[in-house]
Amino acid sequence: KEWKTVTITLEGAYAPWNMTNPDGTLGGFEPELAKYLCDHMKVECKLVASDWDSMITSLNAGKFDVIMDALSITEERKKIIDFSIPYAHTHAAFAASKDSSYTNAPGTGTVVKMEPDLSGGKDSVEAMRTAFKGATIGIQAATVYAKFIYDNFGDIATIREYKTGAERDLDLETGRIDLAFDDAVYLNSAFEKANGELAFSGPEIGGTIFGIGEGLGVRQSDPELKAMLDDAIKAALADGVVKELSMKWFKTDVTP
Amino acid sequence: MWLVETLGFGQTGWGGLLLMGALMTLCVTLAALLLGAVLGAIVAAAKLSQSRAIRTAGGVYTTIFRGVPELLIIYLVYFGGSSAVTAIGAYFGFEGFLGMPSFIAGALAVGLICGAYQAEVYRGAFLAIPKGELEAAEAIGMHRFLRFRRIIMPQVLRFAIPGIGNVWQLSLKDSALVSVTGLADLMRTSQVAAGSTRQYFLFFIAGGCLYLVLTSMSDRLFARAERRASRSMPAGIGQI
Amino acid sequence: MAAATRLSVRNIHKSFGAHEVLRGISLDAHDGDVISLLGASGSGKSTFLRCINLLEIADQGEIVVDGERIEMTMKNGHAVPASRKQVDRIRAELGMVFQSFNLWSHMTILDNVIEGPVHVLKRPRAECIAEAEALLEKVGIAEKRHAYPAHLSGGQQQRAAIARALAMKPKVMLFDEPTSALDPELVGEVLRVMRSLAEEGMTMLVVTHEMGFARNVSNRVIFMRSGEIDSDGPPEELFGKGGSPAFRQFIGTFGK
Amino acid sequence: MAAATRLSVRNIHKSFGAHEVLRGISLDAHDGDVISLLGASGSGKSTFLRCINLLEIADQGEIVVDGERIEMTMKNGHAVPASRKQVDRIRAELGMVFQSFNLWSHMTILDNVIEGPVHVLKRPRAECIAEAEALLEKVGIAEKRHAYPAHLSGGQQQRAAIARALAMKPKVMLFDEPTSALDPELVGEVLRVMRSLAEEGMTMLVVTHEMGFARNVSNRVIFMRSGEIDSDGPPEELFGKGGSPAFRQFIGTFGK
Amino acid sequence: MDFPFLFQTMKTLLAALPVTLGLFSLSVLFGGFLAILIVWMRVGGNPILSRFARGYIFVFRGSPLLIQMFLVFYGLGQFGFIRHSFVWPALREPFVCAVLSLALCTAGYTAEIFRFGLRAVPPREIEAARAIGMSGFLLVRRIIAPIAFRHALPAYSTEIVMMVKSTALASLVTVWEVTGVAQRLISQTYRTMEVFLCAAIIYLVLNFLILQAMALLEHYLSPHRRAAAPLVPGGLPVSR
Ligand SMILES: Nc1ncnc2c1ncn2[C@@H]1O[C@H](COP(=O)(O)OP(=O)(O)OP(=O)(O)O)[C@@H](O)[C@H]1O
Ligand SMILES: Nc1ncnc2c1ncn2[C@@H]1O[C@H](COP(=O)(O)OP(=O)(O)OP(=O)(O)O)[C@@H](O)[C@H]1O
Ligand SMILES: [Mg+2]
Ligand SMILES: [Mg+2]
Repeated sequence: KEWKTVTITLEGAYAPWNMTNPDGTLGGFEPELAKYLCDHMKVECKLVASDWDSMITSLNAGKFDVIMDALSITEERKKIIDFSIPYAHTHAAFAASKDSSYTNAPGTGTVVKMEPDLSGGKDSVEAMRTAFKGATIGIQAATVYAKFIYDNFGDIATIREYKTGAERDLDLETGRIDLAFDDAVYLNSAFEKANGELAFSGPEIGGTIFGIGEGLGVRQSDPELKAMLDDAIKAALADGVVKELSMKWFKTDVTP
Repeated sequence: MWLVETLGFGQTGWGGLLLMGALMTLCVTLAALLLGAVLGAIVAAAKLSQSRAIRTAGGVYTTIFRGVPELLIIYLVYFGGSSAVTAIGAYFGFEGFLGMPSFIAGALAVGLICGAYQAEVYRGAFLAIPKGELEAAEAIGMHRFLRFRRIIMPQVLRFAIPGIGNVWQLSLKDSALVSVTGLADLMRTSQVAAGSTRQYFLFFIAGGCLYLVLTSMSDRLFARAERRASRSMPAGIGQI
Repeated sequence: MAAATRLSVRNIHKSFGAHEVLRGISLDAHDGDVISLLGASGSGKSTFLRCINLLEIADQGEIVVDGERIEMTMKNGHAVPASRKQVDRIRAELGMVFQSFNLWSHMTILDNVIEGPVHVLKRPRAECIAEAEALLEKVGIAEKRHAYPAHLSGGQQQRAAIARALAMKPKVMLFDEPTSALDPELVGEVLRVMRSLAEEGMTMLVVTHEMGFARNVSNRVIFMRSGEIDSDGPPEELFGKGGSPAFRQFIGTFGK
Repeated sequence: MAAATRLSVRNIHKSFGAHEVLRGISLDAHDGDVISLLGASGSGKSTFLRCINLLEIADQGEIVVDGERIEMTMKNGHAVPASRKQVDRIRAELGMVFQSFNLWSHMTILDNVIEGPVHVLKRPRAECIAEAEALLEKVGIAEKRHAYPAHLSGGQQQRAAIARALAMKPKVMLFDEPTSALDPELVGEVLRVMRSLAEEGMTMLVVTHEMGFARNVSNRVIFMRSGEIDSDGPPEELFGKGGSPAFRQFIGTFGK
Repeated sequence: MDFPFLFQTMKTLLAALPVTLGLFSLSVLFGGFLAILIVWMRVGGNPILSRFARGYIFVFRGSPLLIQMFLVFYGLGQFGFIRHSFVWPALREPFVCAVLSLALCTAGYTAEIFRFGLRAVPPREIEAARAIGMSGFLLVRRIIAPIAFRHALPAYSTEIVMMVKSTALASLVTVWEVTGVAQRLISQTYRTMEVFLCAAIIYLVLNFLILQAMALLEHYLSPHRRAAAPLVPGGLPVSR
């Protein structure tokens, strides 16, 4: 199959990965990266915004061809869609309100790399368990982070699941919860909005424990498209475009 | 100043997008209400029918479309409808996916639900018509359709106006769920704006206010219709 | 008895639950007949009229209007009219004035009166309005023609109901206590109208408690008792010395 | 005129829109008075009764029940009763039988009758039931006590309405055409009941088209015309040779 | 069909049913009381209260529940004085907030429904009650409320069913009821249709039972509308 035009979807409401400008156009890290990828593949790209909840179902129903929405590559998702190679890889971390008793847990400001079996970070997890005993931790439901928190903190803390990170952040500010655990890049941008009320607590967690990063989602019946996208991403990584855009939008390097 | 800028119509203002969203919500709801009126009348007639089978069919319709969560119905119509269209397309030799336009899918789904509610409204209104007045119509030999047109319909409308007003409000808000079909309605636009700017309260309140503007306009319309329709009524319950 | 038989009712039975209200009523009415139907309250007079135009379905019996027998079939163990068309046609020839008036509350008095002629008989509207106004004039409520039923006095509503029935120019009229809410002057007026209709050949069945009417206007009196016809005959005879003891007791002081 | 004045009405005016229905009616009723209110249909008889117990608020005038003046105040340019309590208390002493019966459709006949005694007068239920059954017996519908109003004949509904009003044992009764739907035998029966009530000292105001009643039962006859009292006097006098020409025309044949 | 998966899904969803039922019953209960209060204010004759009630109904009927719930849960916490007041321990709890916003919302709708019921009470029957000296609460309790409630019942049962479905929004405030759990399952397994179908069956059964109960209540409350004898089996005694 010849690909002349490709329709790429994103939510358009997940700043700074992707967002909508007041004039209705899409902006952010991903739209700019998409432009580079499409130029490289020499295809015409159409960016459309769509609802997060129905995104994967819609992809398989043929409503569009590619999902580019900070979609983590996971085993479950691989069962029903294909992924390109990752174009970003972010760390995860705890955030706390600055005036709470859970701030500045040991390791704040450092990065710990862990494998899925925790190897490489068992000590930091232990340290955090001691520091966060009795806290209420807010997480976004059905994320890779949820499983990590349940497995390692379920017995010492109260866990509350939110449908979106934004709602959880609001509760973190009002003090309904003491800690939030999420993507560090995402949290960083939340801190900006919170006027310095929030800060990281404990180390940033990297490595492969939360997967290999964020990739583009495509239908399993479109292997040619996947190959084209893989090529383009490799080129973008090699050109340093990803790093450049990352520094622009995230103020940190998310290159995998 | 900052508020005016964020919600205004300038370069950095979200006013235009929000208004477009409100317009989309209005269009989906209007289309759904019209479709629902037709379905509702048919289903109400079925539920009032002499035949037990037809009555049961009407009952099944209203139970399902009132009883199943709206979101699922929208999913079913949108994705189920698309696969049906695709299958039909394949039969005629079209390759690949054929979509059901988002607007049609959304309006169809909300219309199906709205039809179930309207059916109940019409049924209730029919039962409120004084029995004697129907007998009087029969007694001068009005045939069924004529009786329906001249005696039942005007009175059903009279009794149903507040109920239709209620259904309108419900549908206005059910239409917030059509965003899963990719339509940029008012609710989704508010959420997109909130997510893009992280001004959650600002945009949720703005969206809520726009909904209130929509309902206040329709409220006024329904109130006028109600006043007109109840000219012939005695004073009502007056002072309690 | 040379006049044609307009209405013929054979052996009508009707029960409400266990209560048998009509136990075999038969009756023949000819052109120009004015038949008074007398009987104690609750003796089934209204029910009988309602059975004739099929507002109640008799459990048993036969109704023939103008030589045409109303066909019945059985459905789910109940007798129902076989043809709706036939019923509608016959009903248009049977006028009815209800005991409780049953005016259409959403229409003005004038609209109530022209409704049947315009929409059932499909006659020109202007013509019907002219006739309706004449009728309303005749019963003395012309100035109320644009009022709604809820704003009329009891007697005014009753006269509107009479005008509505007459506007259909039926061949047979069924009156259910048409003068109950009227003052003596109006009673005289309405009786005059009815007498002139009888002279024009209309057949009338009148349920009444007005002995003056039964005696002076009707040419036949039927006295119902416990769902059966107790006495039947010309008024001179019944009010003279004919009629059963029950009838004599019923008319009480009036008979003396 | 030694008997106490039970009801005194002064100069009542009432308009519906531009139509002035009552133009200054005054009336005094004493213990045991039975006053017949005659008048053409639409002359304002029902409206007058409804003004007395404040179902319509008169535009002008004064009402005194049992020596107690009903206080009015102005509110938004309309006269309204000053004290609800007073109105309720007075209404409980004023019985009313409506022209259109107005039975409560969601209650059986028995429940209709005991409703007032049990819930307004707060009398023991068992006692009220016994009395109600006696009353229903008296008006001849005891066997219908568990039926709903919609399942009764016109005359039965009217008798139920009479029983309901009597069950309150009011000092003054307002009857609006209480025998319009009754057969002559029952009319005689009801008149007998009313006569015995009068003998027990109840004051009654009776709108009627029954000249026999006006002449034989009442001790005073009032003839209303165009919203004013046209003739007023004892029946012997009016039905004799008193009364205005209009009254003579009104009673028509009956007067002869 | 993957029956083991469906079975497992059903089991997971049913575990959340008590939460749904709790949200539903508490909010219908409190919403009902609140609605009565609001109707009383609305028709009671006091212009200030009436205006307030109108405003209340307008706002809570006119804006999406999603926004209301968001503002109640996340919005109230933004105010320091609320966070430091005695209500905070209660408002801190997601379940309390969910019930609160559901009840506030349904009260607006229910108030309108009850008001339409009031309008259907025959003025003549109210007059008859006034004439024997009934007024105020007694009149309402004995005559107006029974008739009005009977009239409002079809619309009210619709509203109750709506409430069952509205509880689905509570997952927004971290109360994980059936729909929320279903959505979580979907984002873990991506088997949208199967999971939603299971959820739909739960709601359908629940709502079917509720509608059936309401129909029974309707039947029980309207002996005066039925024919004297059970001669017309289930048929409509209005016209033939
Ligand atoms: N729908 C009904 N259900 C049950 N019983 C009924 C119904 N309609 C009438 N009845 C009963 O049937 C009997 C006859 O009623 P009908 O109305 O025919 O009396 P009627 O002769 O017209 O009396 P009236 O002179 O008081 O109007 C009454 O006892 C009444 O209670
Ligand atoms: N609610 C109303 N609105 C407007 N006009 C009304 C209203 N009620 C009564 N009227 C008018 O007032 C006049 C008097 O009515 P009322 O019912 O008092 O007459 P009535 O003397 O009782 O007559 P009847 O003997 O026919 O019952 C009538 O002309 C009627 O049309
Ligand atoms: Mg009758
Ligand atoms: Mg009157």
